[in-house]
Amino acid sequence: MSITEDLNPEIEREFAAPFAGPNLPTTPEGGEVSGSGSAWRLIVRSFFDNKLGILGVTILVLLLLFSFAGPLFYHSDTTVATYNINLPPGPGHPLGTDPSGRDVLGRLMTGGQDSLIIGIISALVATIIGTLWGAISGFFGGAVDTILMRIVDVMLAIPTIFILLYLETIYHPTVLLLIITISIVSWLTAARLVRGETLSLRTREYVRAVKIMGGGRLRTIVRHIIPNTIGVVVVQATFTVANSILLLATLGFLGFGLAPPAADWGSMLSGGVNYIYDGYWWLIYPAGILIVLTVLSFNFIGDAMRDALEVRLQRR
Amino acid sequence: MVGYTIRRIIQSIIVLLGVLVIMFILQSLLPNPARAIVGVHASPAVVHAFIVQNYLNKPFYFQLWHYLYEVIWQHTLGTSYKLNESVGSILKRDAPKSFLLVGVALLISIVVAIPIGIFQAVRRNKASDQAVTGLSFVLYAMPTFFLGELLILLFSEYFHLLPAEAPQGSTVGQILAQPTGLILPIATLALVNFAGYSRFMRSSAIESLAQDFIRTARAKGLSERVVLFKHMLRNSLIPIVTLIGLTLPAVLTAGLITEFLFNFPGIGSDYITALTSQDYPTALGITLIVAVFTVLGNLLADIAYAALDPRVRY
Amino acid sequence: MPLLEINDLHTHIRLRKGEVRAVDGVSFEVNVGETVGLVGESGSGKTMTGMSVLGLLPTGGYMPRGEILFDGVDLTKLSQSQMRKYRGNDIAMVFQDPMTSLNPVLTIGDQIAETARLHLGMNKTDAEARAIEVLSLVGMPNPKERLTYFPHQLSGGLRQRVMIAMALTCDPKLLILDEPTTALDVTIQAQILELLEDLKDRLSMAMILVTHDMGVIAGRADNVVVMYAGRVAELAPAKELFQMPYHPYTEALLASIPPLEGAIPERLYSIPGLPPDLSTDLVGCRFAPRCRYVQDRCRVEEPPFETPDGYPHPFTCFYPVSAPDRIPVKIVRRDQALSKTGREAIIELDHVVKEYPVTKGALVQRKIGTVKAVTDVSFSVYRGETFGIVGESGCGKTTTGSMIVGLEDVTDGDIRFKGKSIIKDGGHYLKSVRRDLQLMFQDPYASLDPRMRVKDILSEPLTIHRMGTQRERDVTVARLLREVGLSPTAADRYPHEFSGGQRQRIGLARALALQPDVIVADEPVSALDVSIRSQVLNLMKDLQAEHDLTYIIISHDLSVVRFMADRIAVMYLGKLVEIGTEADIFQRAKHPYTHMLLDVVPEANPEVELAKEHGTVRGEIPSAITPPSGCRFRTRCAYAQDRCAEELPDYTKFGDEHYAACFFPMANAPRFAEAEAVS
Amino acid sequence: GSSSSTTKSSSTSTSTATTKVKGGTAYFAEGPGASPNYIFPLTPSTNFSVDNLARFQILMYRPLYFFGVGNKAELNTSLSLANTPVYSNNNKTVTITLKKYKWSNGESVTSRDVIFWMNLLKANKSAWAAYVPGAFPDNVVSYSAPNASTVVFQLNKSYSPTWFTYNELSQITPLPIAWDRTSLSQPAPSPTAANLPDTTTAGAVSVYKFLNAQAGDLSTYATSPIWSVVDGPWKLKSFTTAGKAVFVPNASYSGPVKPSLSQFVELPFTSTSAEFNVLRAGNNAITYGYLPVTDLSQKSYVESIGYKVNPWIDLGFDYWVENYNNPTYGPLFKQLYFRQALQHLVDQPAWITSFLKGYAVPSYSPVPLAPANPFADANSKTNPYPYSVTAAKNLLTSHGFKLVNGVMTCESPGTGATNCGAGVSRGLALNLNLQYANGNTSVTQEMDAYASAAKQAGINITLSSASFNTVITNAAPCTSSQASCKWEMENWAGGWEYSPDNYPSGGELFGAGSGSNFGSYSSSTANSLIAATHTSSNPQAALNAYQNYMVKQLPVIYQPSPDNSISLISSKLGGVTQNPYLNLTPETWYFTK
Ligand SMILES: Nc1ncnc2c1ncn2[C@@H]1O[C@H](COP(=O)(O)OP(=O)(O)OP(=O)(O)O)[C@@H](O)[C@H]1O
Ligand SMILES: Nc1ncnc2c1ncn2[C@@H]1O[C@H](COP(=O)(O)OP(=O)(O)OP(=O)(O)O)[C@@H](O)[C@H]1O
Ligand SMILES: [Mg+2]
Ligand SMILES: [Mg+2]
Repeated sequence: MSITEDLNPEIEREFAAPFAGPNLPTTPEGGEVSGSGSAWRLIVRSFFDNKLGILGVTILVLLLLFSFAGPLFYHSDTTVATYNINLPPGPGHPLGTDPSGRDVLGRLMTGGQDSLIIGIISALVATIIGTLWGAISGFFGGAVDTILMRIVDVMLAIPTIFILLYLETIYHPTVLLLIITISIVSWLTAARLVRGETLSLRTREYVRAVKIMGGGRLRTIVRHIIPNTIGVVVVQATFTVANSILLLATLGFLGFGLAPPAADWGSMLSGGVNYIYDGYWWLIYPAGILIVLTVLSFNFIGDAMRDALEVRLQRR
Repeated sequence: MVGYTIRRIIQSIIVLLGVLVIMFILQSLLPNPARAIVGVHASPAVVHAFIVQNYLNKPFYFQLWHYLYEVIWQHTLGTSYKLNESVGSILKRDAPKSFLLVGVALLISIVVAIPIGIFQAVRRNKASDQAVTGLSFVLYAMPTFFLGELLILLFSEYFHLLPAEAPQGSTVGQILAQPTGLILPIATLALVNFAGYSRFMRSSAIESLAQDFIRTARAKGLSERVVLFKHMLRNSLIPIVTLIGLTLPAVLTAGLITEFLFNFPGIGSDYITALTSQDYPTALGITLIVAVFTVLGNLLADIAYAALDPRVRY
Repeated sequence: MPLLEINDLHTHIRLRKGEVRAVDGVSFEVNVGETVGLVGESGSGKTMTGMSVLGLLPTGGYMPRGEILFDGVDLTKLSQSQMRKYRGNDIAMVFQDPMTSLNPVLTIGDQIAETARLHLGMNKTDAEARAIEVLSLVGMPNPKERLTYFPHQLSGGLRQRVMIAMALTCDPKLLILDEPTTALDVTIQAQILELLEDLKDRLSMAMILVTHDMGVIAGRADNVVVMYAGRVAELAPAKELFQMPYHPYTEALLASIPPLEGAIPERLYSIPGLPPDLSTDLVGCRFAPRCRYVQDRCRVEEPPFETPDGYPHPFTCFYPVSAPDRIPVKIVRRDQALSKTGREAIIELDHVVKEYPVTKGALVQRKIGTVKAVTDVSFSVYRGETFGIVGESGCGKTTTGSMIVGLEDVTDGDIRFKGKSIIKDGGHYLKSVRRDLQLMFQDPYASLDPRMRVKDILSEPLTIHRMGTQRERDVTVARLLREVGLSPTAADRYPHEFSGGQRQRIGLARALALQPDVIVADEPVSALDVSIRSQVLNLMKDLQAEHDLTYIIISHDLSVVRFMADRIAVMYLGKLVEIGTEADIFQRAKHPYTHMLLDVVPEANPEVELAKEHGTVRGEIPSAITPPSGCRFRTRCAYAQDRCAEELPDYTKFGDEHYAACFFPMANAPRFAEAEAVS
Repeated sequence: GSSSSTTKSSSTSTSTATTKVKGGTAYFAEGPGASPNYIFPLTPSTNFSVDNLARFQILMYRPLYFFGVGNKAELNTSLSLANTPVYSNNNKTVTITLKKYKWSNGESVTSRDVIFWMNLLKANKSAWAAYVPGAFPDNVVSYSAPNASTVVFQLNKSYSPTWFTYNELSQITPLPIAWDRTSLSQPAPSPTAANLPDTTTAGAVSVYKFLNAQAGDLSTYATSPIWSVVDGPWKLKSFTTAGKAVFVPNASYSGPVKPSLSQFVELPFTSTSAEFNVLRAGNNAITYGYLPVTDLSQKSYVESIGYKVNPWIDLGFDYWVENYNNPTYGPLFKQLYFRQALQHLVDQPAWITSFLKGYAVPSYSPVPLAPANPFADANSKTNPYPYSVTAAKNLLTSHGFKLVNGVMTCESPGTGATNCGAGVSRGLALNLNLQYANGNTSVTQEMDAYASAAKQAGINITLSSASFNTVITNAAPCTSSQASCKWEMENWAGGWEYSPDNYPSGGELFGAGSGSNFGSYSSSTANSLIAATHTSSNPQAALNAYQNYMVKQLPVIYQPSPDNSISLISSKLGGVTQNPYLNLTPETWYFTK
């Protein structure tokens, strides 16, 4: 889990100048309104004020290009094993070959596809489950809340890796399975977070206003509660991607990653770590650095996004 | 307070029961461990005997019930399939060592993260803050095992300064007798945790610094030091305490990896061994004790929270 | 030599983008024993001026120009460590919100003693003794015991006393008070202001009183500094200023306050537009875009801050207001025909009770008591009238309003709308009349979904009630916006793109969308600046006339209620203590509580304020969980007798529509009756 | 591979003659997660492991017959407690004469001690790991001790003497009469006392219960009055439950080779890399460790810090299993041509050189080539199905398969010589799953290489990895209707080790319905050949017939058998032999100057 997202989000108290508009006598009585765009546009704008955020997006784009567009330009057969094992970087193999004689660079690309797909999709799934769970729990309260949150407590009391290892022992790790298992353990934080948000949103005047207008619960949840948790949720989702990729790496280390010829960076790294004394650096550092970069970029993005959201909150 | 504690304990017991239910459901999905336990050479009769003896042919709720019976009436946690020991005695032997490792690392990371976080908050967006931020981001982005391997490579392999292996021994005393061996595992774990805590401490301190009462304190003419350490510190510690409670599972997970990596004779290594050898009672016992400690940790965090924050009274 | 002399002070704050000129050439002086009031709209630089004196600027803040001479020493030249010797010692400050301004995790004893130890070099015991001393000075009951209390264990009023005690610890020569009573109830406000007055005299201090409340200034300040957009607009002795303001801004501010006595104007003056953004370059007079008297010169040339010949005090204006020009008060007495005869009671409350359970525990919730939020309240509201509910914080105003619109269930009793119970039939009737009962929320920030465009916000009630087609809804939205005085372009904007007043207009438009019969407005303007407040109040009045609305206005601000309401209910601790027409309440109030409220509201008239008898407020509001027996007000009532504790007073009729629940009704009229009504 | 490794290992015992010093402590690294935890020689299946038996119990409690001479897989007559058994009565009577050994409590090792073992075993056979119904001790009709040094077994039928000695008598460990009791508070009984509890079945059950319970209390191993009675060269000095065992010489050891070391220590490790980290760090924390296969390139480094690199080869062979009862592919696996095709894709020499750096023995047969043993015949020494993608392809195409979208697909079903074979339906494409045990890079490499080769032959193999235990659990014998019968190929990468069934006859491996026949291989020829190895009075002839058949028939897919471990032995340590049954004999070790 990301440590920072759970409690009070960091508040970078940037001063937000009070809203101002031109004050011409000819304006309507209530004054003129100047547009600064939707909340989202504002967020995007303040997001790009953040240097680390830009760096994060840049890294991520590069990683995506590397993994998904890379194979279009760099052709290598990463499915067939050869006996040219553990070759150091050289002609034909810019990053050498792995213990099964496959090209490391090519494998890093395909491994990147799997790692990113697993990381991103499982974070998405986890976030969706967590959001619904948290919103329902928080909105209905009472017994529903108690039961749903106890389940979360129970799951939280078991360290993630414990549940993961159990699940992985049952099935052969495939991309789908890894997505499912990582999702299963990753939705908890989102659920807690969204519940907290919902509890406070529930008492907001604009939510009460729906009742005054005669709107029902469904409308309240769908039109008002969930859209207003989106910001928090998106930030959380970003951190979840980072954590999923770390989890995936750890799983790989413990031998529960994707089986060859499929690859994920975590398994590649942990496979390479076996050769730590042999000076086969090309088996270790490229994968390691890619993992660190990916996690880093998502953390940067998440952090910048949270700050951007805070700015918006301040302006409200 | 007493009433609150009692209620929290009841709640914790319910959570632990939930943990057991989940674990037993998961276990019932796992392949029958009998063949793996008795080995390639064993005859089907032996396999069958093992199954019957360990109720592996019974539904999970029966097994759960039996386990509760063992826990409550027999005060054991079952017997390891592989280790010829009761799970209780494995835990009694190895859990203290693990909690030593995790505890010391946690303590160090907190003790270091708090002043650094405050320092960063005070020097916000200055070069020094950004340097520490960068460092903690990178540490945070590193898989634990990778960090550990790099430390081994650097300190044992390259400089020959520190042993690559944790101390061996069955008691905490024996572990403590070889302090150099503890440095790398503790450092690995502490660095991983430090990253998260310092980040959070920084935000928490920034938030506290923006509070009105800090302005009041300054308006009294107090020096910055007093403002920071008397007025701000306790307020920014409050969220950290809860955070520590919440991150316990993550810390324990990192502990598991660290133990495995450094051959530390604790429950983390036991857990991985147990799981790969399908020694379910041991794995379950360890999960349970970890859950107990997580729940307990959260309880303590809540109590510490109340101690730090006079507004909270249960 | 004045104690404090500020000359051409500039305080700027560097931001990531640009710079805010928060204080832009401010000069005034403060003498020993004198109170200088600093008034102005939000953002005019009042706080920043005060903080500049203490040298406590926000990150990025600096003072590029000007001097602050304190006892002859220029504070702007001092280093932070030299400044620290003054802070809390010679110059002390009291901040607005005592809850957030006190450290929640330290005892108040500790927080007070800290200053004594630091500046007076006292040891622990002496410092504690000093803390007890200053706490008794500010009238803290049982000061010794309270030393170990934490801020949250004290009520708001007591907390503010702690803040003041803390400021007084080192016998400061200058006390800066930044909105010291804004967060408090009028009754508590009166107590605190009296205390300050008293202390100032006793300790011969000088005070700077920062506030946006003209009433507070009127009674407490010797000199008043009116600030606008970082500059001083006008500086004058209080009496002079209120009698004859020269700066159009001062005039406008005064004119936009609803009067507490005399004739009730049909409309209030309101200043159009908003204050300028201080981070932009400002040319000419800063008030020019909003000024009634603006000339071309004002737009290009900045008027100096000086006392022109023939004028008694300085101001910053080329074209000062002259007596004949003054904003006319449109005195249209309210239609006297608005009596209940021939009018239908649209809302009727019948012995309504609301109790909230107080629970404890996370897993198993245990009830440990009930909050008696509303107890046995009955009244009727007639079609087309404006009904006001006033009372101190926590007296049950909001709860009553929420029950009327069906947002809260009643615990007991009945509420009828157009003669039919909205409670009894399981909500069926309520559902069908839902759209006729609308609520206008207090907080314009919180009541609009930040993720929706205004057009969606306004058409949402229509969508829910399946009213009209998409096109028709769009038309309705445009009409609503026009009605509340917003341009049609507003429809495509998000709430965060509006100012507070504009948002409140949107809130009002939403309440109107369903063409309701009744609108309950809970503190509709308490979050707004005076200038904006009058805009919204005027608008509400206009709309009422146009749509034949019935308003129920909830406010703790008596002047607002007086301006708006035909009839007024006074609540105290969940009970309705007095009800009557505006005149009944303001001129013929019978209940001691009503008297107390009326006595303490500050009025923007120094003469009235200075003539006021002090010390009418006693004690604090008791807990709503264990309210006093008999008459709930008896614990604070000067006339209470044994009977009040034993029996519950019934309502006594004093006029056509005038009732009060008191055994010993007041024979004299409240103070306001004395001033002759101009009609 | 094979020849080089044999020579390598033989060089060990004849290490350079240097000055022998008495005393010193040797540290032996236990395998990852494999530390001793059961001391009682009558070991239940959960604890029946090399770590408990060959590397722990045997140091203290000597078996009746000791196996392995140096690095040769043979009966070791000199280290055995008894002389070579004498078979008579048409191989139905076995007479055993004991040598003169002494227990550490001063009592002699007598025929009564063997009877004690037999009594316990008979009464508690189901608790014993090696028990197979019908086999030992069921096949012993009666046993008796005519005198203190003689034991006589009457068997229920004629058995091959070699088989019986290697597989059945090999399981016997004489137990001291001091153990013949049911509580710790009882005094140790006298060996001559009558009516000792083990003489009745009920008594034997309670003695077993008691001893098993004692064995469950790991913390008392070093201090128990029970376990301290030993007849082996070593005595336990201390034992931690984590698996660190410290041995000191048994002063009253009466056998031929007496320890020279003053202490022998076994150290536990969580992983091979943990072990290697420690070893590399130097400071002689490990005298006798091992080199993880992934770190083979570190050979010269470890040599530079004072270790000799010596492979330790055990008697066994390596393979993976196909599921003959798989509902889809089972019928195909039953076709010899298909098995041949699969076997042709295993490039044993290349795998051994590339992935195992030579530290492996090719497997062509259930009777291994190395270590040196008297069992393998010429037929087991050459691979009849060498690596050849074309051969594999040809086998498929000549049996009705055709490439469809790059995958071989059955086009001509039927039972004729050029058809796919019985039960193989048209359109069956060769998309197979192969699961292998993870944690071992060389296995991963091999499987990768295999899948690549198979792909070239038009066989699409989907690899997956799982823990050893998962693989072995998945590879359970099943019938085709069972849901658990979906598995196709499972490779637990451990093959089969001939220990404690020291005779490579594969009785439990390939017999129809036998316990370890995971793939449910079934052939009546094989059954009768196996039976012959158990009963024939001409053991070697029967064994030859059996291995010739198994080499050709491919009941499993053979793969290179990696050396049990690549030992790293401190160059200061002499006298080391690496027993093919993995028995540890530190009594022969000594330090040199
Ligand atoms: N920390 C800050 N950073 C940047 N600008 C600030 C900061 N604090 C105040 N300002 C700006 O300085 C100007 C003066 O603010 P100040 O707080 O003195 O106003 P005020 O008169 O006290 O208003 P209020 O009645 O709302 O308290 C405003 O334009 C405000 O936006
Ligand atoms: N949801 C609730 N649960 C428990 N108590 C409540 C709840 N809402 C209000 N109360 C209590 O009921 C009493 C009346 O509250 P209410 O909000 O009606 O007062 P108010 O007159 O509107 O005060 P204010 O001027 O502060 O808004 C208070 O003591 C309050 O604490
Ligand atoms: Mg202010
Ligand atoms: Mg209210």
